[in-house]
Amino acid sequence: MSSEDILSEIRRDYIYRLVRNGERIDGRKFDEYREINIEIGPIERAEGSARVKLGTTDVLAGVKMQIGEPFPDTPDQGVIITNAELIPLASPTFEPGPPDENAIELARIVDRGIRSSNAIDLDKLCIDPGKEVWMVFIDLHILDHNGNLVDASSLAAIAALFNTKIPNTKFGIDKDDERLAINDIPIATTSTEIDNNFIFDPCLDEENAANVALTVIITSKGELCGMQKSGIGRIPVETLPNIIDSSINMGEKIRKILLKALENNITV
Amino acid sequence: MSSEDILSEIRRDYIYRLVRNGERIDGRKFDEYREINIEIGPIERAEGSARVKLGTTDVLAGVKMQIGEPFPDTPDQGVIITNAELIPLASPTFEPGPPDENAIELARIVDRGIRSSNAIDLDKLCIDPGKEVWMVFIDLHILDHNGNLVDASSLAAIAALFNTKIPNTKFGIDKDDERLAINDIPIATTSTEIDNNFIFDPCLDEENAANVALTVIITSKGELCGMQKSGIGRIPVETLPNIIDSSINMGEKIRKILLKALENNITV
Amino acid sequence: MSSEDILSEIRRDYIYRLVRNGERIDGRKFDEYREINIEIGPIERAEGSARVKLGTTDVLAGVKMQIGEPFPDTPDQGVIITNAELIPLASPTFEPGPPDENAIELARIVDRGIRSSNAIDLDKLCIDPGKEVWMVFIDLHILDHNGNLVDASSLAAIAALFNTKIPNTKFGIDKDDERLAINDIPIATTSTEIDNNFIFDPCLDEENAANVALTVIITSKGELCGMQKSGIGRIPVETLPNIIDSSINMGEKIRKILLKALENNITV
Amino acid sequence: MEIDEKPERFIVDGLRLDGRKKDEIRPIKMEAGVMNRADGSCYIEWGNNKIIAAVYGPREVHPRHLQETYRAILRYRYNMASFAVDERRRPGPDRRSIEISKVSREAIEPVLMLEQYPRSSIDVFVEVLQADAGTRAAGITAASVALADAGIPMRNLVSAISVGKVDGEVVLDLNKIEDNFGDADMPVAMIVESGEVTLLQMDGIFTKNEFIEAMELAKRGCSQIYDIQRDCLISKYKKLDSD
Amino acid sequence: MEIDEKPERFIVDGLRLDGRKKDEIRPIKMEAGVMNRADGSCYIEWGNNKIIAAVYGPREVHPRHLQETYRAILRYRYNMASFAVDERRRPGPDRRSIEISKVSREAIEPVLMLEQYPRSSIDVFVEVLQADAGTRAAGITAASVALADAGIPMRNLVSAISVGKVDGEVVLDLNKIEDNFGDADMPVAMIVESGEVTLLQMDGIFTKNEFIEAMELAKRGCSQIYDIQRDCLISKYKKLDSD
Amino acid sequence: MEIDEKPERFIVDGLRLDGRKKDEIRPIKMEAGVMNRADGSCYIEWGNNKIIAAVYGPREVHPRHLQETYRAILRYRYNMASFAVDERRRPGPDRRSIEISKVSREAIEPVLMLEQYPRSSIDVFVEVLQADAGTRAAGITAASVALADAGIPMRNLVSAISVGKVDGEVVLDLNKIEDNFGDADMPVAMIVESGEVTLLQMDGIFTKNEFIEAMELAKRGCSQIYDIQRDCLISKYKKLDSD
Repeated sequence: MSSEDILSEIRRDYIYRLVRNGERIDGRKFDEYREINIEIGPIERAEGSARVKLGTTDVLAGVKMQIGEPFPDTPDQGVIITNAELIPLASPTFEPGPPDENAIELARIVDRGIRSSNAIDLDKLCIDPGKEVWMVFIDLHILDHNGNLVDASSLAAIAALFNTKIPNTKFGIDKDDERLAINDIPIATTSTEIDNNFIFDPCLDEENAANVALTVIITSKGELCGMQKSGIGRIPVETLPNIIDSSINMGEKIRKILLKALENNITV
Repeated sequence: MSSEDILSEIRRDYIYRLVRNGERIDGRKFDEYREINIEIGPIERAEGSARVKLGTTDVLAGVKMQIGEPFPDTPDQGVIITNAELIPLASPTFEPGPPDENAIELARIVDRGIRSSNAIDLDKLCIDPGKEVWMVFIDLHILDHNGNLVDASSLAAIAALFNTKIPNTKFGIDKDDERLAINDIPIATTSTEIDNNFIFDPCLDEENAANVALTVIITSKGELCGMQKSGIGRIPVETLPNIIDSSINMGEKIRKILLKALENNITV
Repeated sequence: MSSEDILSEIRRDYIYRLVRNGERIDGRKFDEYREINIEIGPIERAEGSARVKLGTTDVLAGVKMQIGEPFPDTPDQGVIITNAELIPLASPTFEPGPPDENAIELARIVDRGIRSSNAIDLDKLCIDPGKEVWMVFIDLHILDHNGNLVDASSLAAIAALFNTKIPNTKFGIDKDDERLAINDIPIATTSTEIDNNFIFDPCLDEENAANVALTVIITSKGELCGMQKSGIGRIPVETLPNIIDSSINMGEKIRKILLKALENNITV
Repeated sequence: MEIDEKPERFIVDGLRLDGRKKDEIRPIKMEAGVMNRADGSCYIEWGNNKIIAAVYGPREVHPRHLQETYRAILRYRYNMASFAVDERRRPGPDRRSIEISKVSREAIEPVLMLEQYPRSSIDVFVEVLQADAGTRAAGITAASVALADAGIPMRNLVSAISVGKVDGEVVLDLNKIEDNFGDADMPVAMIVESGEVTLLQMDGIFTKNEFIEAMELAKRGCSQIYDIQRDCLISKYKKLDSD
Repeated sequence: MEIDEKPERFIVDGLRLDGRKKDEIRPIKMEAGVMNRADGSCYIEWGNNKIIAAVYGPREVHPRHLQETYRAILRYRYNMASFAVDERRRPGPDRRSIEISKVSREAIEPVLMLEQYPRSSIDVFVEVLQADAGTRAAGITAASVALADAGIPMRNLVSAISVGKVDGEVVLDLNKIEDNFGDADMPVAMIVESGEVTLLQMDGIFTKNEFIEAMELAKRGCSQIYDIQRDCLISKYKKLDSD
Repeated sequence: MEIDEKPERFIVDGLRLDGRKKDEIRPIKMEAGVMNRADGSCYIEWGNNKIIAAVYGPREVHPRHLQETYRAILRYRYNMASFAVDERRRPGPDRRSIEISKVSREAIEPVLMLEQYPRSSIDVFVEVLQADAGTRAAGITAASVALADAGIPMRNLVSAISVGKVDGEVVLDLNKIEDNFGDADMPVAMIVESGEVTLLQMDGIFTKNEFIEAMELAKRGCSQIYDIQRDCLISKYKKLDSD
């Protein structure tokens, strides 16, 4: 075992001991998030953008729109493409190259929440049925990875969409630029299992100490619009209802934080 | 030398000794094929399909058709694209990834037989000259590799083409779906050199023991419509006429087996 | 240190000692080029071609033209695409595979000279504004690498362009094939720093011994139309004017050699 | 191109369009030990899904730097033949199959005793030859049997199935049209004995109560799948005995 | 798509279209130590450029065969976010970013004491979050500060800026429209103290005299950039002290 | 785009369209030792084919895991310049060149004494600068000379040529239009001395008798090629002597 492995073993034991006593390394409660910081529209050149910090986890979401062809089976709907880049700037464990399975899983979970909740009204993104529709590219640029990328990325994505203006004029469409219509605010809430407890918004050390994470995405109405178990652990069926209760609760709180950030942004 | 190499050396010697006595490890004659098993149409979702077993060698061919643009130099002809996947399920020596030189060679030999024999009437696959033609994708999925993939794949390909229906209705062409017209039945026959004898339908051990293989593809009329020498061995010129005689003979026999399988399939 | 490293260290010392005495390994002056050999049009099948030898450095440039779409921001201009292949035939240090950073840098420097000098009149390459323009592919095939690929490649590229005929008839355009109009003859001149001296047209040993190279590209009017510092060395600002004077001087001489080669070619 | 359309109703008179009840699974055929070269294998037909799972290992790891000192690594490759779906897909992994491979590996790994084979690999290959809905659950189910067939030490089998929602009702084992046009899809893998979930994904919309109902249905479904897996392995061994 | 057009004139009454004088640089904000995971970092806003540079190392080299026995290797990755420019770019390196990464690495390497860390690597990552003109110069400038912030031994800072020509006149620090439609662009990196150039590229047309004038301007520009870099590092250390 | 068309007849009054007889080869120029860096090389002009073959080795194998303990490995890369054919081809290997590289390697390997250089590699690079028909045969022919020029121990030279069928008649050394529109094409490589075939491919249609006739023609063709190869090597050594 390398000295690094031993250190991480000690750290792991410490985290487990704390959790057994109802505590966490940074003093949070089991269902408490780190400080959430949402910056709306930092990238003026994008159609929409938002930067979200969960503690020191730092994600920048940019939205670009282009005109393209619809899929043959949905000729009158716009297209969403979600992509995540785990750039090596964000963590010593990220390597340059095409997205690996973790980046792909991350992008697909974020995508699932937006799609299942119908957050974007795809019908309104049709320009010429069967021929031209808006393509909405949601690009997640992970800047600093200190745990719980899923919740930070999901939040950055929906915040960026709220900030998005359809670039009609840039593409020669005879209409003013207009806000992208947003129907719902899906919020991803991720918890991780340590000593049979599910603790929310794990920081990186907690994430590494745990074997399994569960993401539950919550609509504005408090419904589930996406789930993903990740990691090699097992989840007892009977624990699921409690996790979901907490997720619904957390989703509500985070949504309020987002709405406040959007409000502040508009008034400024 | 690893113990595995030694074992294979012993195995090789054994095969050579047998052949010197006119025998083969599984008791076959030099120009005898393993049991040929042809299942027509196992993949209902494909336009055509066939699964061929040569002993335990197991190949699944699927045919899909799409509408695409013709090549500029043949504006009124359909397009054939043949692809082979040596998926790692089929052999411990196959690795995931894009087709390597063996997969490419395999696909190109199969393709050569179909193309040179004019098995498919490409003129009939033109929809709108210069603009729209049928593209026939022949995909070879190797499931179990126990030697002589070339003959098994070639047989699976032509069997699948026989089973193919042009999906007119699916692509909005105002015609009933119709059988793909097949003009010829090219049969690939491969033999491998062991101790100056050419033995047909080599099993994997024989294939590994030999240095050189020769594939001869035979049309329904008994002509040659494709050849490929494969492997680092040398073939004395004077042995070629005999090999070709055997190939013509074998081609005839295998073609009958295929026709019988097709007949059984139709009556069912 | 490997014996090869030691050898190259000794070689390096030798080169430095020579330069300190105002000499070079092959007896040239600091601003003297190796023998320049230009063959015009060796590849009849290309629209234009030229093969340039700088001593034993050997580069073949081929120009092919195709009809394609213009870029959206220059709807009435043709397109230049420059590509360099450092094929493993040319040097034991070149490996097969997609262009690496050295091949990309080389292609981009050559491209820069042609583009900045407006050597090709892109406006004349428009066929149907916004829809069809000529695409000029300049492909650099490095055959023997003995130093100073930049100057050899740049010279081969412009020589090949001079030799280029627009293939109107081949693409069904109702005009005779005609010479590509060339407005300028940019000449790249590269020098490399050894012991604070900048020596031109470095051979491979000199290139390896030096830390930094500077390419200055010179138009027919004696202006600068491209520069590139390459390598990890530093260049004192005050040395630049002298280098540029030499480059302007060298550019003039090389341009004459090219013009002579073109003249000889036409009279033949 | 003609596209299947969303039916007006998915459930008529308590029966689904293919005649099943809401908690009924599609017909399943499963056979172990079907491949010659692989160390273990399983062929499954589940509805119109046709899938082969094969296992190689424990074996030496290539490339070597992937080796782990104290345990075997598990690799899982979910792949679809290019002719398995209506529109030909380009061969090779896409984003969907990469995600499925990851979550399937994580669904299987909990039951394997990887610490018994340090420095080696266990490789699971799942080939979807024809795809109906529910291929990842069918793949995991078959992979689990193929691992047992290969004699890889396992604490338990993993059984998987999908539950979903159509016409506002929770149903078991979605077929293709229910999957394409339904309101929710939730693939679940479980260790039936312990009631532990090893795969859980969901898209579409569930209320909390629907989720609980769906999970209950999934549990019962997995239990049926488990019985089929066990029978398949028993008949394999019986066949071996009688050979 | 609407395309920005070349303005009739770039300089009116001695002032550029954004109100700057010919030798005036755009507003710059620079902050060191902004990232948590990286060993050193710097965020820079330069005009409308928004760029993060981060440094990891000295650290072990992967893959191992890239190790050098007597020195550290320097790697430099210039990357642009897909949303950084007007038209979305596909993620991943293109030919332009590969060339910029190479010349930027060669611009930084002369000041690093790589021989102090045999067998290790120092990795510089420059992420362009929003691109105006001059991203490579801004990236090198920020990378230099990030390296200092990481405590990598350096002989000096490297400072970079672009000079160019518009309306036939040599100007400092091109903005986007000047870069797109101007007559020449020349990014320069320097060690200000020694007056040595570590990056020099040029496209467009310069006479020799214009080049000399441009180089003079670049020198003065780099000197200003150097002051901003130094101030940024000082305020970082002050902040550390006061914490 | 204008496309060459199939001529009405390929053979008129016993002569082919380029004036050759049925068993006549195109003009060939061959020169060994033409490259400076490579250990051995050969430039060939064969009809309008222009091809360089170069050899490096025996040399250390990279990457190391490709090494073989008891013999050298042979690598063979057939590549076509993007401007070598009428329509520009994208640089890099395609399926055709990968197959040609494989069968060409297998055509050359039988004459090499690879066991003399364990753990090393011999690398053959064939660059088609301009392509007429018969590039693989010309490449093998040139590669064989380049290997001899590099001093690689060989049991024999390999000589190659293509035979085919036009207007129902078997002809030697197809040119481009015969290759594109003819009835059959069969590239053959041989060890002339022993009468052994080391490359044999065929497409199109041959009866058995036509095949036998074609093979006879190929033998005679290879024999002529062999003489040219030998002369080329002799004049190389003569030149060395006289230098």
